[in-house]
Amino acid sequence: SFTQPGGGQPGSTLDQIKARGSARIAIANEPPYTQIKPDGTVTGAEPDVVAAVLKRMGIPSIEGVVTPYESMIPGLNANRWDIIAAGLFMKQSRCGQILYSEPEIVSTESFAVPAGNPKNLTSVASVKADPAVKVAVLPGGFEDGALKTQNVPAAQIVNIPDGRSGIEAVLAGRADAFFLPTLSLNSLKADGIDITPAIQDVQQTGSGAGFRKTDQDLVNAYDEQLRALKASPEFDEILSRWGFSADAARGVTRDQLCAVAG
Amino acid sequence: MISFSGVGKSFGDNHVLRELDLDVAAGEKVSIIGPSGSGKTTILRLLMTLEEPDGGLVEVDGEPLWDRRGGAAADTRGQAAARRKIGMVFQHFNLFPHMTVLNNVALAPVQVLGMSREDAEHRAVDLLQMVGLQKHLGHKPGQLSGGQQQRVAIARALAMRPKVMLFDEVTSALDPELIGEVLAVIRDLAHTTAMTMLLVTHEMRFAAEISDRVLMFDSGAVIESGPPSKIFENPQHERTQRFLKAVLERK
Amino acid sequence: MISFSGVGKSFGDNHVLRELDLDVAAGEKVSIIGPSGSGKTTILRLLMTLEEPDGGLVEVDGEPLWDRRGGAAADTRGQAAARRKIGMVFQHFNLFPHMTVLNNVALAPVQVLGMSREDAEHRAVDLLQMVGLQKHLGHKPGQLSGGQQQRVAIARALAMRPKVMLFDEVTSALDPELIGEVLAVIRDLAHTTAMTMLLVTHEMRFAAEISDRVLMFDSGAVIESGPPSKIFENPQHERTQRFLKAVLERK
Amino acid sequence: MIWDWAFAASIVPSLLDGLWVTVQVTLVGTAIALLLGLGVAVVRYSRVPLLGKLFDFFVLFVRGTPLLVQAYFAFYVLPNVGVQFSPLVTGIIVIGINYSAYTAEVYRAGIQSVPAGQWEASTALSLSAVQRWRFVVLPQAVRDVIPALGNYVVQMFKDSAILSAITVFELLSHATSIGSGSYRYLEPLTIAGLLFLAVSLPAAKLIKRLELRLAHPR
Amino acid sequence: MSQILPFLPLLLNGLLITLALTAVGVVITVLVAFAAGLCRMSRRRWLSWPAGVFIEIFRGTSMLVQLFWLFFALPFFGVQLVPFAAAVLALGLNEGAYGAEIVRGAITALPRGQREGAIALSLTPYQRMRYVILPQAIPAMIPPFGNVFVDLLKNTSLVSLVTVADLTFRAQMVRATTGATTAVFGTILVLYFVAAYALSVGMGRLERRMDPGRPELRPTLLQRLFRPGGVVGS
Ligand SMILES: Nc1ncnc2c1ncn2[C@@H]1O[C@H](COP(=O)(O)OP(=O)(O)OP(=O)(O)O)[C@@H](O)[C@H]1O
Ligand SMILES: Nc1ncnc2c1ncn2[C@@H]1O[C@H](COP(=O)(O)OP(=O)(O)OP(=O)(O)O)[C@@H](O)[C@H]1O
Ligand SMILES: [Mg+2]
Ligand SMILES: [Mg+2]
Repeated sequence: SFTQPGGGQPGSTLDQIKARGSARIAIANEPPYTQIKPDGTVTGAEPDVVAAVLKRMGIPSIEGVVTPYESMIPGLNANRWDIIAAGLFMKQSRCGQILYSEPEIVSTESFAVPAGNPKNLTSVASVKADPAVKVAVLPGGFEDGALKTQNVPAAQIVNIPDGRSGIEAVLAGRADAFFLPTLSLNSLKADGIDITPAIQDVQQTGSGAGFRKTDQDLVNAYDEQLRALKASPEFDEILSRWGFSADAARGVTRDQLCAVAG
Repeated sequence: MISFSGVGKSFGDNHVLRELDLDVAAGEKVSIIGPSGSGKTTILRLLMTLEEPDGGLVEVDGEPLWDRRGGAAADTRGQAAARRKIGMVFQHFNLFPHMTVLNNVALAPVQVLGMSREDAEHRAVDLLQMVGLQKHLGHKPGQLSGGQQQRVAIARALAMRPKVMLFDEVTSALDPELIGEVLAVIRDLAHTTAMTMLLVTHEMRFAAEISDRVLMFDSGAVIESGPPSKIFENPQHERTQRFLKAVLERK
Repeated sequence: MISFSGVGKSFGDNHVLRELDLDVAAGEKVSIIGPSGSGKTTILRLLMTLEEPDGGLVEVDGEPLWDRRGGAAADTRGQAAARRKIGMVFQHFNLFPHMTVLNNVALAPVQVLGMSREDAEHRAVDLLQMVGLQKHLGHKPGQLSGGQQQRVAIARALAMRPKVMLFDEVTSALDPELIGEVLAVIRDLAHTTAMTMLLVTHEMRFAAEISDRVLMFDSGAVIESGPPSKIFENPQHERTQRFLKAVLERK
Repeated sequence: MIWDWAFAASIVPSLLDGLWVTVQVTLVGTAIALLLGLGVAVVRYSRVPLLGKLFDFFVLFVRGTPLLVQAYFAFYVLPNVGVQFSPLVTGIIVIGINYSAYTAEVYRAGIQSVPAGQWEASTALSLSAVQRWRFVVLPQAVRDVIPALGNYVVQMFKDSAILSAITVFELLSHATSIGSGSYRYLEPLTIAGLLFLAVSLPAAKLIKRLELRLAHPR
Repeated sequence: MSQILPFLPLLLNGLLITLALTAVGVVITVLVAFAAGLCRMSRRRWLSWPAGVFIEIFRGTSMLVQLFWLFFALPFFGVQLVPFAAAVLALGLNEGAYGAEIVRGAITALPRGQREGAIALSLTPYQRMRYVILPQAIPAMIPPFGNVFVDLLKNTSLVSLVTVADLTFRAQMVRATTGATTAVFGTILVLYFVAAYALSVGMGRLERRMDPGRPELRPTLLQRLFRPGGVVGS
């Protein structure tokens, strides 16, 4: 029908990806969450989990599409990809727009700051305290939303297009801090940059695979296999490979994470 | 062969033709003279369907070419057939510069009359021979003199075997020494064929020599008409006298 | 005032001037005549530094304008001063179309001579009055006739107070009825000022009337020279005779 | 999921803010392009020894590479060598320099159309090189090419959307940013397109009129 | 530079995509340009009017907006194009709108007498176009189309913003992974420049091929029409 996203093709997304034997996943090329290898294949914590679950569902391959965070949900709704597997953190507004699987990754947030942290930025509150401080974020990312829900003035927020640019922005003095998940910052770390301990005044958060609202059947099938995977040591093996804690992911539910403000 | 009745044509406020009536018999050679802007070219362009009249009826060989009596919208379906009986030679030749002389002449017979390429080229060669250009078959128009180009244009029009030929000041874009060769070809046509000919010209001597009838035009109307002897030697109308005096003095 | 010695100039293979020697005294009025392509314009353009000679020496008022004796590279440093003594009027006027008549005349005095705007405009008005154009100060050149434009061009050249004036066929781009007004201005200058004048022209009668000396040019060399009475009434050289005959017949 | 009028209305003010940035980028970028292009054209035309050749290559290179990649290069690489501007300033400079390569060609056409007689008359009046350009050649050359320059201004206005890729917060960035907050792209993108049209269509018409006016003066 | 060596195949793959986009884009551009340009010139309002609207819209908005719109908004109208298709369509429609004006300009620049000469020979509108108008207009279109094609090549870089893995997209990826910013962007600037240069050289060749020995022929014809009677020796 005309008004349905992806109206061109018949059948549910679940049927389609089963028939194709492959699913299109949106990623951001932001290690350790998502990464593209020199040969073009997709990896990273979340794609590896998604690939493992899909394999259990009988879908052998995934096909990564690199896209900015801000385009992920519009692109999902426009049927540009079938699943978001980018470490797109759950929060109220997103859970209202798309369906999430049960949590796959839980993580903390940190600032990347110039070595020695000259402005002593350790919390969102410390950013708000000094109007001269500028914080770089990926527009549409979780951190962007976290700053906005805590009413950090727009003038203090610097948009940068990708993680590498964030580090460069801090090195170049274009921003005083770059706000990103701790593990992402660790993988981007460069000379002259310090990574702060986890920021305490943002809620702990995590991500799952994201699906279109019309794909409840796909989510159900996915969750069933995800539960099985999380119960197996394979899950520990995948998450620890990328520096995440499997137990932390087992310790939270979708409903908890979807309650995060923003 | 050609008949205009009550034909009017305006460009904006400029009423170029007013209720024009005009008949040309089959085989007749008619010259049209008159001052600049009097509507001479417009008559030929109406016949060639390059302009549309505002009212009146134009017929060619008994078939309606334009029927806008009472200002009705023209029915252009039958037009193609009537037009096909007419050939026209323009002041500026309008040859196709990207084609050889031979192809200029052979194009329409193949495309419009459906002749075979071979027949059309044979005929084109004959015609080009007639106008004295058999040596230039493979040349492009840009390589020819103006007089030669105009002769190609005549051959091109003849290739469609028209019953009516229109000539619009075909020598006025030519250098004086090239005019003669073109007039010679037309004179030949006038004397040896039964084609109806309508000739707009400022070459009074030539008009006198080949025409059966001369029409003096002014402000979109025929103000005097008759055999050349009468018009040129004994014009009645004051405007004609004045016009002829001016033209002859200019020479 | 002006002296050419051993000056040569070629365009590619075309040797336009060959070892030309020529002297013009201060205040002398010299007309240059000769067939097309004989190098008349080239002489004026060399003086105006619009062309560079290939060899020889050109001096103006004792200062070297071009020194390429032995083919040495020209030293152009002193040139500006020598050139400033010369004014030129072109065949096609070359007025600045985007400026008013007044500004055309006042521009160079302000910019080059460093006159105040006020003084320059006063002088421009005087000059334009002299050439009969005081009514057109605020007009753009495009609004004037050719003859008027050429008179503005003369005023513009005079505004620089040149010691030498060059005129290159200044009437040949004009309609016949406008030539008189321009010649009248030049005649006036010739009779009332002490300026040195070099005049390339095809107006033989005019040349005879105003010149102290006439030079007949052919193929880049002076083939005959003398007072107008001698050149026009009693030319010695066969080429001069032939040339004058052709020019006078053409009229 | 199809068009939502209330939502569309609610985002218009934000998009207008973006349009204003786009207009500013265009205005400043135009100023750079017009001046720099003029300089490049004059230097090339005067055959200034080394600089002339350099500018020849500049024009060739800038016209042969994408604006987006030029913007990336300036945005990501220049800070490494100590050249540091905000994204907005970087964007304006990049687009200004990019278009100067095009305006330089336009000016060149204008300069070439000034008749040789004008140059010669300037020599005959002993005008210096600077005076010649300033009073005689450029006024005539520029006047003829104003419509062509105008077309490039409109083009720049549209191309400035490319600067969204280096986070210049112009019209298109506003649209995608609204998209990221509301998870809807249909309305912001469509309205952004209409806003582009709303400026560029009248501007193009204006230039057409100007062109006719200049072609038939008075 | 050595950092990006392992990624060179990835970049070259991107270059290949860029060239493919250009090639397909050129085809679409030409088709769109002729269709829209000819319709625009039609005397039938139902042909000329939509063509005019199309041309104004695609020339009046940013190429990038068109690309985003085709990619993210069009699916809501039930048209789901794969990214490559959306990309070449945006490129082709945008550049085609410019090309339409080139087609129209080249045809209207022909002397009126050519059309009239063809009418006087009773050629049908199609035959007039095919044998008289286009053979003369097309050679005149080649240089401006050359500019449009170079523009198209450069604009392919924009498709990286909607996930098509062209040269620029790959460059961003390699840069994000290696941090070798200068080397990556320097490399692709050169690659684009070489490609654009080759394209314009190719168009120059084509221009000379299409017009053998013609350079002095067409101007003399025009001159002839305005300064008639001149004999052009050969
Ligand atoms: N397409 C046109 N649009 C407007 N006016 C036109 C057009 N064609 C002709 N006219 C006007 O119609 C009038 C008659 O034109 P026409 O060409 O028939 O004159 P003519 O008698 O052939 O003159 P000439 O001897 O100068 O060729 C003129 O006033 C002319 O300006
Ligand atoms: N810039 C140039 N390049 C090449 N040849 C030139 C140039 N200027 C002049 N010539 C050639 O130099 C020769 C002399 O030219 P010049 O203009 O001095 O002749 P002239 O005596 O003034 O003729 P005319 O009476 O036609 O003006 C001519 O053969 C001309 O073709
Ligand atoms: Mg006529
Ligand atoms: Mg001369």
